[in-house]
Amino acid sequence: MTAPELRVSIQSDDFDTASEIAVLTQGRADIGAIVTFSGICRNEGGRLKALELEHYPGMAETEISRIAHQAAKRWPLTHLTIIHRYGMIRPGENIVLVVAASTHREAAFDAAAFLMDFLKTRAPFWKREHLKDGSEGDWVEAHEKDETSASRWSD
Amino acid sequence: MTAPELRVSIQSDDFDTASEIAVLTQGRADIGAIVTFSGICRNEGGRLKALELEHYPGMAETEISRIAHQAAKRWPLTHLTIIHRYGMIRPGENIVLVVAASTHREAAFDAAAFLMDFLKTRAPFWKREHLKDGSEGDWVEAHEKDETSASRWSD
Amino acid sequence: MKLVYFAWVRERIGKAEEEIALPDNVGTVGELLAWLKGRGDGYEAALRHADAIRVAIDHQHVEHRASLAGASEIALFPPMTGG
Amino acid sequence: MKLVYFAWVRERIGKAEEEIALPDNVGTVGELLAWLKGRGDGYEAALRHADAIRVAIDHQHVEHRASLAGASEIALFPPMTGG
Repeated sequence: MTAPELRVSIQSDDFDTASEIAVLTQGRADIGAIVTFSGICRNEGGRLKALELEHYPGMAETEISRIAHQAAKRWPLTHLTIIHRYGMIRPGENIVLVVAASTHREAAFDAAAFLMDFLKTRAPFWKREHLKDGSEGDWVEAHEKDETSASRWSD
Repeated sequence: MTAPELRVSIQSDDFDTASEIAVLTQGRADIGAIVTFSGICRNEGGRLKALELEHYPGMAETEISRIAHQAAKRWPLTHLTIIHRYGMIRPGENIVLVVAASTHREAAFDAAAFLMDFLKTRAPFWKREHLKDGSEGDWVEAHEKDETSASRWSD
Repeated sequence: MKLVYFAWVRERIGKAEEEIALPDNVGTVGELLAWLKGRGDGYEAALRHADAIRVAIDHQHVEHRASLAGASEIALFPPMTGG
Repeated sequence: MKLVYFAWVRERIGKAEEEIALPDNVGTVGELLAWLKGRGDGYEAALRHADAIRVAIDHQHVEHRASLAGASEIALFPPMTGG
């Protein structure tokens, strides 16, 4: 199986999901299935002004690339894109994007879900809330169930 | 749980995945996760000129809406879009799009995968190949494994 | 009663739809398939492996044991290959 | 050896990074956490529940039983909440 094209970007700027998909399909006719996951900042019932994402520069790239390579080894993918933002992110804005392309839909679905489970539990990012009333909110707590989701992929 | 916004379209025209996603996120800040599935016509190693999709008008809409409502009952979704094309579709063009939006990623992933499994096995569409050499190819055969995929959702 | 055919079922039978009057002893989908099969070579070719044929009554998938009572449009087609 | 801190570990310790010289009897990640905890109130607050602290050596996640031998950058942080 040929190695998929891989694109990993850790950036503060917003990105355009549409053009990330377009880039992938342009001039190719061997891709049968594309699954995308977009993680978007919620307003949490209106009380949130922004999420601040702190990250560990250097390790974030390394760790996400490592996860991407694991997915590429496990499923027959033609392309994999992972973009993760850091810095201040307002409600409605993108936080993370995963695009998995394959000839078959199961591989694209599984790879995208796998990547998200591992981004949640292994990528060195931490979210803190900034509230509408101007106060600095708490650090978001990790969820036990994210660990459980990630553990389902071990075989 | 509130019923999700639902959009089902059976059409011969191509569609724009990007604007389908954009429509959904515009002016909303309660969506945390969007999963999209795009099914794209492959060229099958270069031998395919086009896929012709025959469908059963009337039943296609009814059956896809039924599947969409099942997904909406089963997972907490804020939005669901299903577009399925019919007619002549060339390699690289879209065949089908599913967009599932939710506050949580598991619901969005599962709903999108569920919808695709049931579109494959329950939506009244039939693919026939048209070959590059000008000849009319065969009707595409149904895969046993699509039935198996669909059966994993029965509980 | 209206019968509609799709994909290779339509091609083998040689028409997309027809109106038929059912004999009294045809009460289920399975009986309909068996009866249709005897109507000529095209029907015979289309319905040779009747088990594989999918049927919808008024736009709803049904099993072969389903009753035809009250049906106004019955569709016969191969396993679906959309998505 | 360089130590780097993130999120509330960074805030409680009151700095983002520091250079330290390890005592000879600190050979594993677990021993490092225990030793750091005794260095003052900020460290004590950050490392009170040491089991919950995640550690990376030179950009790789490691367990608390891992050896520090050869490490040049050690990172301490809470469970991750990206994605």
